[in-house]
Amino acid sequence: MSGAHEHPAGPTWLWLAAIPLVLFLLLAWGLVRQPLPWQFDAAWIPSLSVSLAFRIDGLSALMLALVTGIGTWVFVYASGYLAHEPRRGRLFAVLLLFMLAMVGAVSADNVIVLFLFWELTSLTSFLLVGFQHRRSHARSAARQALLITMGGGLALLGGLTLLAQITGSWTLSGIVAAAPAHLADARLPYALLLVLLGAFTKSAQFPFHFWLPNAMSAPTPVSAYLHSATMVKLGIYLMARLDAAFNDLLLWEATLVATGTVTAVWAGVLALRERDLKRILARSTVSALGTLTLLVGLPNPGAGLAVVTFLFAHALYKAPLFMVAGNIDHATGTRIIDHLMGLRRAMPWTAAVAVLAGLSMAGLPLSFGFVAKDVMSAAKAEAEVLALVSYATVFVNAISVAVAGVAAVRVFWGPPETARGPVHEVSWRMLLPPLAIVLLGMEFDFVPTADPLLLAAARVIAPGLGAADLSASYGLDVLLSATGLTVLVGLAFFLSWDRLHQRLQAMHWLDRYGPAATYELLLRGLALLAARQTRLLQHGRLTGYLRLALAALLGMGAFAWMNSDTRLSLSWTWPPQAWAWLVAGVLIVAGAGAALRLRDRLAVLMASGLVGYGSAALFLFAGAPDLAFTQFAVETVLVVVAASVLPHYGTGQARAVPWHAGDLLLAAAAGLGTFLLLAHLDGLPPDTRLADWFGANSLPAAHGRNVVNVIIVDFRALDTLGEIAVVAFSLLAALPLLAGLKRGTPT
Amino acid sequence: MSPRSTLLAQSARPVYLLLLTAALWILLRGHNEPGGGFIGGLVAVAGSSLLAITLGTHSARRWQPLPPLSLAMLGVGLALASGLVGPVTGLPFLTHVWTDSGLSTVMLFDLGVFCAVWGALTGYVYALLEEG
Amino acid sequence: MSWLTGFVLAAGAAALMGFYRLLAGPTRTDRAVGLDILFSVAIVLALLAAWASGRTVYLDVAIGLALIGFVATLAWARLIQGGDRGDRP
Amino acid sequence: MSTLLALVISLAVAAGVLLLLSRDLFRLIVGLAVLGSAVNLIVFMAARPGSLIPPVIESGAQQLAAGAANPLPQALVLTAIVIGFALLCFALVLGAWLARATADDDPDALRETEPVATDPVKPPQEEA
Amino acid sequence: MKRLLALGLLGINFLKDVVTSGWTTTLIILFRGRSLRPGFVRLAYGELPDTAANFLGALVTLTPGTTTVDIDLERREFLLHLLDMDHADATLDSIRRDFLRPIRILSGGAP
Amino acid sequence: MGTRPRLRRSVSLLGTAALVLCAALLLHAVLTRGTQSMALGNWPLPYAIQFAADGLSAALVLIAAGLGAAVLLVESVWREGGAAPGLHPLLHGLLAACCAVFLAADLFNLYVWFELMLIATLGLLVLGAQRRHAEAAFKYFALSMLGTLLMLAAVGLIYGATGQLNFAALRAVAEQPQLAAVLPVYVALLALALLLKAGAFPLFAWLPASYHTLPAPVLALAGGLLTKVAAYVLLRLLGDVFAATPGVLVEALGWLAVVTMVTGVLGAAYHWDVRRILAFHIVSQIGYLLLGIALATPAAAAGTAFFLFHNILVKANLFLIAGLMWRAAGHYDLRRIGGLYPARPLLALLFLLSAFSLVGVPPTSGFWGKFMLLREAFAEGRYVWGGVALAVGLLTLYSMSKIWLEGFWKPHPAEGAVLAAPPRAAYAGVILLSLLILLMGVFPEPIVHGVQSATAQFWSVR
Amino acid sequence: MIAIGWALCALAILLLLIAAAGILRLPDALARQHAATKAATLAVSLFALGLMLVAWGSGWGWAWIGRLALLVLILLLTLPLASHALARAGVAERQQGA
Ligand code: NA
Ligand code: NA
Repeated sequence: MSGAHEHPAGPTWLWLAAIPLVLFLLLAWGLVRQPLPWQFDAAWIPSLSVSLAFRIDGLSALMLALVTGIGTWVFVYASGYLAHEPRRGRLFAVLLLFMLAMVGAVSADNVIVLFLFWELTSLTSFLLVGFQHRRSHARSAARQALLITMGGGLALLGGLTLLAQITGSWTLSGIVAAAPAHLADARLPYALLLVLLGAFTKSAQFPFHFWLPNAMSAPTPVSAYLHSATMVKLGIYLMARLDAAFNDLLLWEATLVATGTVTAVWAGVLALRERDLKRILARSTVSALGTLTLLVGLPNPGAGLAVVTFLFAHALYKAPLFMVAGNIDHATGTRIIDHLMGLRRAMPWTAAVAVLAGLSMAGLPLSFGFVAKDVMSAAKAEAEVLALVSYATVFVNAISVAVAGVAAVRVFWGPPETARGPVHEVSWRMLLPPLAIVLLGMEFDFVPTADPLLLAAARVIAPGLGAADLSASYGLDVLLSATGLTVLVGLAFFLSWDRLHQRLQAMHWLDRYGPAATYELLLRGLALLAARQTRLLQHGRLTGYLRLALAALLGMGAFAWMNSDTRLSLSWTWPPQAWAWLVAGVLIVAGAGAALRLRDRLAVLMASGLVGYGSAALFLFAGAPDLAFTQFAVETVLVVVAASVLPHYGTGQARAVPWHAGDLLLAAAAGLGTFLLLAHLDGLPPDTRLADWFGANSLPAAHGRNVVNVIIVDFRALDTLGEIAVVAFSLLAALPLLAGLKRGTPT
Repeated sequence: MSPRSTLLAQSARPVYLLLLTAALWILLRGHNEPGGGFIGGLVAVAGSSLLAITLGTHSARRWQPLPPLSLAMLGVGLALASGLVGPVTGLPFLTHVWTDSGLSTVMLFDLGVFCAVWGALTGYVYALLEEG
Repeated sequence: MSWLTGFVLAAGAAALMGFYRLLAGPTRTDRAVGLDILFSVAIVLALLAAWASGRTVYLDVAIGLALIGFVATLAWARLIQGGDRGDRP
Repeated sequence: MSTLLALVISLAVAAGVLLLLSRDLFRLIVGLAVLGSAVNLIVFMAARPGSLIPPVIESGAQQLAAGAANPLPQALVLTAIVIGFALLCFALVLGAWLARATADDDPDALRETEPVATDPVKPPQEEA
Repeated sequence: MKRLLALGLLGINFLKDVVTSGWTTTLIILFRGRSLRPGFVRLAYGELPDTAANFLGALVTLTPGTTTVDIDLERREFLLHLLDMDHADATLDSIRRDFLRPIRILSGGAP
Repeated sequence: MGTRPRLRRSVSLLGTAALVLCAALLLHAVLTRGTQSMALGNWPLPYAIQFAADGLSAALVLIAAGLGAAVLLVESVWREGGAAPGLHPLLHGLLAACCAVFLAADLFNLYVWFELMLIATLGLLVLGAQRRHAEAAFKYFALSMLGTLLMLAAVGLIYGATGQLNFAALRAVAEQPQLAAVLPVYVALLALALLLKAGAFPLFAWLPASYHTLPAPVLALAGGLLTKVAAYVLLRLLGDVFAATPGVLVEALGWLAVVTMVTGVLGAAYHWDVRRILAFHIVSQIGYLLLGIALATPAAAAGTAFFLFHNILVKANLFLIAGLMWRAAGHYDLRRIGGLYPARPLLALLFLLSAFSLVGVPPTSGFWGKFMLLREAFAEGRYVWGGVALAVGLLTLYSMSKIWLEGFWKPHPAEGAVLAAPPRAAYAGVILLSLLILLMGVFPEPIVHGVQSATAQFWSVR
Repeated sequence: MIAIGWALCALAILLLLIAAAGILRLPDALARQHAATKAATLAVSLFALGLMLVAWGSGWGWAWIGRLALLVLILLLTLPLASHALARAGVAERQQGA
């Protein structure tokens, strides 16, 4: 990636940035011209109540602004970053597809349409993470991201479907509107847990957080765009959107607050274990996502504002920081912070961006201060829990100060690394985007251009939010007091980074027992389970297959028998022809039994032929001369065929029947089952309407006296047509085998 | 003992002709008495097998109108064709038609059955008997 | 039990004896011989069915049996004469 | 009456099952043939056999005599017999081919398409 | 005319032999069983067209107690299997007398 | 026969084209004029054998015909394992039998067509005339025969109990109270036979033992159609003809479906041969179909039908794609191939589409089928069934990603391996099917509406 | 006439039983072959003759008599072939065994 091999230039694809730019401008123009929300609805699959329903309110607009705004700069950055990448065309195509998917996901109102775009972002993310697919690490990271986010996506589908069925609406707005009336529905907790599973996986919440750092094997523009600024926020977005409906639900609040807190803290700790700059940033992103989840979970309206503000701010500083990491990687060929020192002279512009973004990151607590105050005042009874949460936020915040220090200070200051060759600043296309984004972020801090949008977004989450709350949140005193504490702790973390790192790195049990290890364990377990099942069910032994199939058929047949109203009826009348049946029956049974006892194959064949001869004899005394004749003739021709095929079966002796007890049991069960079925049939009165009609119409209408034959060639001639097709095809099918036998040595 | 029996060799052809005659007879009267295409076909197979066993498959093939597979396919084709008379006249598939002289597509159909059985099964018999 | 029934049972007894030969061998020719008598029994049974039902259709079955039954015996004889390949490929 | 036939058919089915599981290629096919015959008899039982009068309209009569056997199951069984026979012929040839190619008559030795698993995660490679 | 007579004679002889040797065979089965001594004999048939030889072989086979195993057209002899070797000569005599002679006449040869 | 392969291929292709045309006309007739029925031989019903085409069966005939056309198109350039004269007749026989099953409204006639399917498949299996082909055919035969015999016995018993074979007549008779109590055992036997033919747990051993030995185009047709035909018949019989089957049996079917789904994907997870992986996924997908049947509502029947359409096309397409992978990379074993993504991007794209359709990612055809089933499972309170269906989707994703990672992304294990170019016409067949899949995914409304109205009367007795 | 027919039939059945006993009692395959093919087939023919008489006496007509005569003819025509083939098989098998 560091440009060791120069590739022919080709198109830079810089112009692609115009697409998000145009979309961004359209959005801005729209926001000025047209009050929110904007709605669009077109029929798609009315039979499934799936319509192309889109609804853009404040929250959607905020997300759209991020997606298209940051998207514009990411495309510019990528055109520089990938200038030497020969297959960048594909990457740009997927990136563009991703952007469109994001646009769709955050504007969709119909839950199925939302799900569609949601999955599309997972898919494109998969392709982008695996861009360096020649490396096995990239492949497995891509697969991990795919399995976790799409797995969560499936849960989301289940959850959304349930939600829709509970509320009777297939649109998000409809669900949010109708939900309060259905809070007592017993299905609701499951629906919400499923939805949250989807959101948590997408937004890398504990215990699904580990895919995000691994996804850093994607090229940096992708990391900056998908895995920090936009896609990972999709889960937050969905939770925030549903929060208006489920805010008062304890389950909702508890799950979100707990998960968010654990994620934020844990990711902060893990950030300290990393040496790779991008992975450090990724951990801190997870931490920020945890904070966002926690904020969504908090019940008071102010938290809603905090969510949107933090979400917005995070995107504006984290994307530039990723680009900084990318620039360093690009220039030096490494991202390991131990090898990165004093780069500020070689890369002054990058250093400047890093400092500005780091400041923003460290100076963020405006939202936290706000939250802390609001939380303390709003909730009184649950003081201890919430106190814990607020301690956690201080810790998390301090970590982000430390991370900002690492990214913005540590790598640029200090003595330059001498072991490496000369390092040059990167091209303008890789400098301008982070600089622009970070400056934009500062502009929003000082000039509240974005305030209306943020407020509109916050009101989607917390409809009760008043205009006053916004200004209150910017109270300088709170800001300062909170900042003071966190900066102090953060500074301590920053200074003791290496010592903390070594201490944490030594805790190998974290690698062994963490969720990431669990994921690997599950994958291995799946393979082992599959192997075990294969040995059990696909062992390759035909007799075993037959045994299992017979046992299953018998068992399931018995189940059906038990569960239906069956009665047995055995009649023991003994008409004269029954003596003939007895003779035939003895032949049948004796033949079948002898086939078991005999060893000479020829004799086995003869004995089994008796079953046919016996049947024919039976037919003779049951008014079926045609059948008897056919059966006799078939047995005769069978003898001819079998006698000519028998020599191919090797020695004349067949294997002795092993007489396994289990097989005997199966056979006995099969026999008993047959007997019961026939006895059952005997109890039913025969319905001869078809036979009567055939008998009455055979001669007058079909000109034949032999009713069986008339049925065969006329009344049910189609059966016969199929049957002779089977006969003819049986020869056709056997031709290759016959040819092989004729050659003498089949291969 | 001579390797081949002259008694069997000499009686095979007349008996074959007898069997074939019987087969055709069974085929033709099957509509009114026991018999029909299947049984007729099976009897013909027995006849051809007799020839193949006693005189070899070469003469058995010579005494059959078509090679086995072709005969079998012709049989299926005949049966299909007899069924197509209906659709041509706007009636459902397999609607049989009778002429005043007693001829009918039923006979064609049954002949198809006969040929299919005769062809397919003799195909097996010949191929198996003439190995190596 | 009528006379016809007696005939049927007697034919059945003959069939069983043939079946015993089939089972006991010891040579393959013995088995074929055992099977051959079953043809005769079958024809007798067809005749008995005709007699019992008063229908000639069963006579046709008997004729058909007589026509093709011996072909099976010829096939067995050929197999026995040809013998087993014995050797495995 | 039908108890007798039911008993006969059941015994044939039991024997067929044992043949099927007897671990001999040829006996397995024979077992299927026996089962096939038994099933044909089951279908035939649908007619509640009992009449000796064949379903053939006597000369002079215009329709089938009352009390004649039910012709429909007979037609069905006839079709089934011929189909089963065609399949049996194919099976006998297939079995012979396999017996010669594998020089074995154990159906459980047919392992070329499903080789024995050795490695629990990555099964053995095979030629294709 | 002579041939017609021969044919009639042959038919009568055949029926007679079927009945008598049928009876002998029945007795053999019923009373001699295991102590029986079956065996092979050769019977030269002399001047006779091939078809007639085959016909004779078939007739011999039809008669209980004797079966034609082989007809050697080169050496003009039958290989017969006899159920009862103890009366082999009588059996061969009756074959020559009852069957061979009329068939010679039938096929146009000297008796 | 056998001497002029080009003529044979042309005739064969023309025949399929004619079949497609007829099927399209039939579907058109059904859509404009309602259910089409033909009493064969012009005898009155229920005495004659009936062919009946409602929206469901007509659509299936069209899909089968289209699949046949695509497969024959691919076959025309394939030449795997030499030119076998029996191939085209057998393929046509198989296709004809499948179409006949879709149309037949007569129990015994159904059995006959299943037999034709069986023998045609056996013929196709042994065409290669190698040992593995014969082994596959033998296992297929031995196990399938159990199903065939059971089916015949059940048909006989049902006739014996009801005196009827025609579907409409059976439907009328089965509702009679004295039969409603005793018929279910026989119907259950018939269902068991069909479950074996469909490859349900634990009756599927024949499938992974045999399918992978077929040449790719044949495999596409067999893998696409065979088990699905049985599933269709099961839907038709349980949902339409014998809708009064007791709930406990139908519920048992649902649990069987669940186990089938799981064992299918687990079986696939073990394997590294693309065809084997896909073969086991057939089993898993059959589980979905059985689930849809077991839900026993018209909406679930509609979902089952949609899933059926989708699955036939996607499965066949994936097998064709596997064939193309083999042509390009030289092997079916994922451990021996690689590098297809950079070398054959079009193939990669086509695979992704079908793979994600199999997983059920929107907006592919597979999603709508799964969604319809999931929705109905939840609506019926079958949360475990629906949940397992979702989880199995994840495991399907696992297998598909394995193929993608190993076959497409991973570099080819042989240093400097040059990938071959599969024939263009083969691509044409795959693209044709892919377009259908895409179309079904993006514009599903007509099909959804169609299956909903075709199955509106299903399970009406319950 | 009917009575004679009956008697012939009874005799034929007896002969059939004796033939069957023959294949149990006679010493080797070739000897048993005599009983199975000839004795049994002749017994069948005799039965057919008996039935012919019964049919004649009962006035069942030529449909019966003609068919039965045809049966006897066919039996006499095919019997030597089966018997001859079996004998050859027996001899061949004996030679193989030696
Ligand atoms: Na909240
Ligand atoms: Na809130």
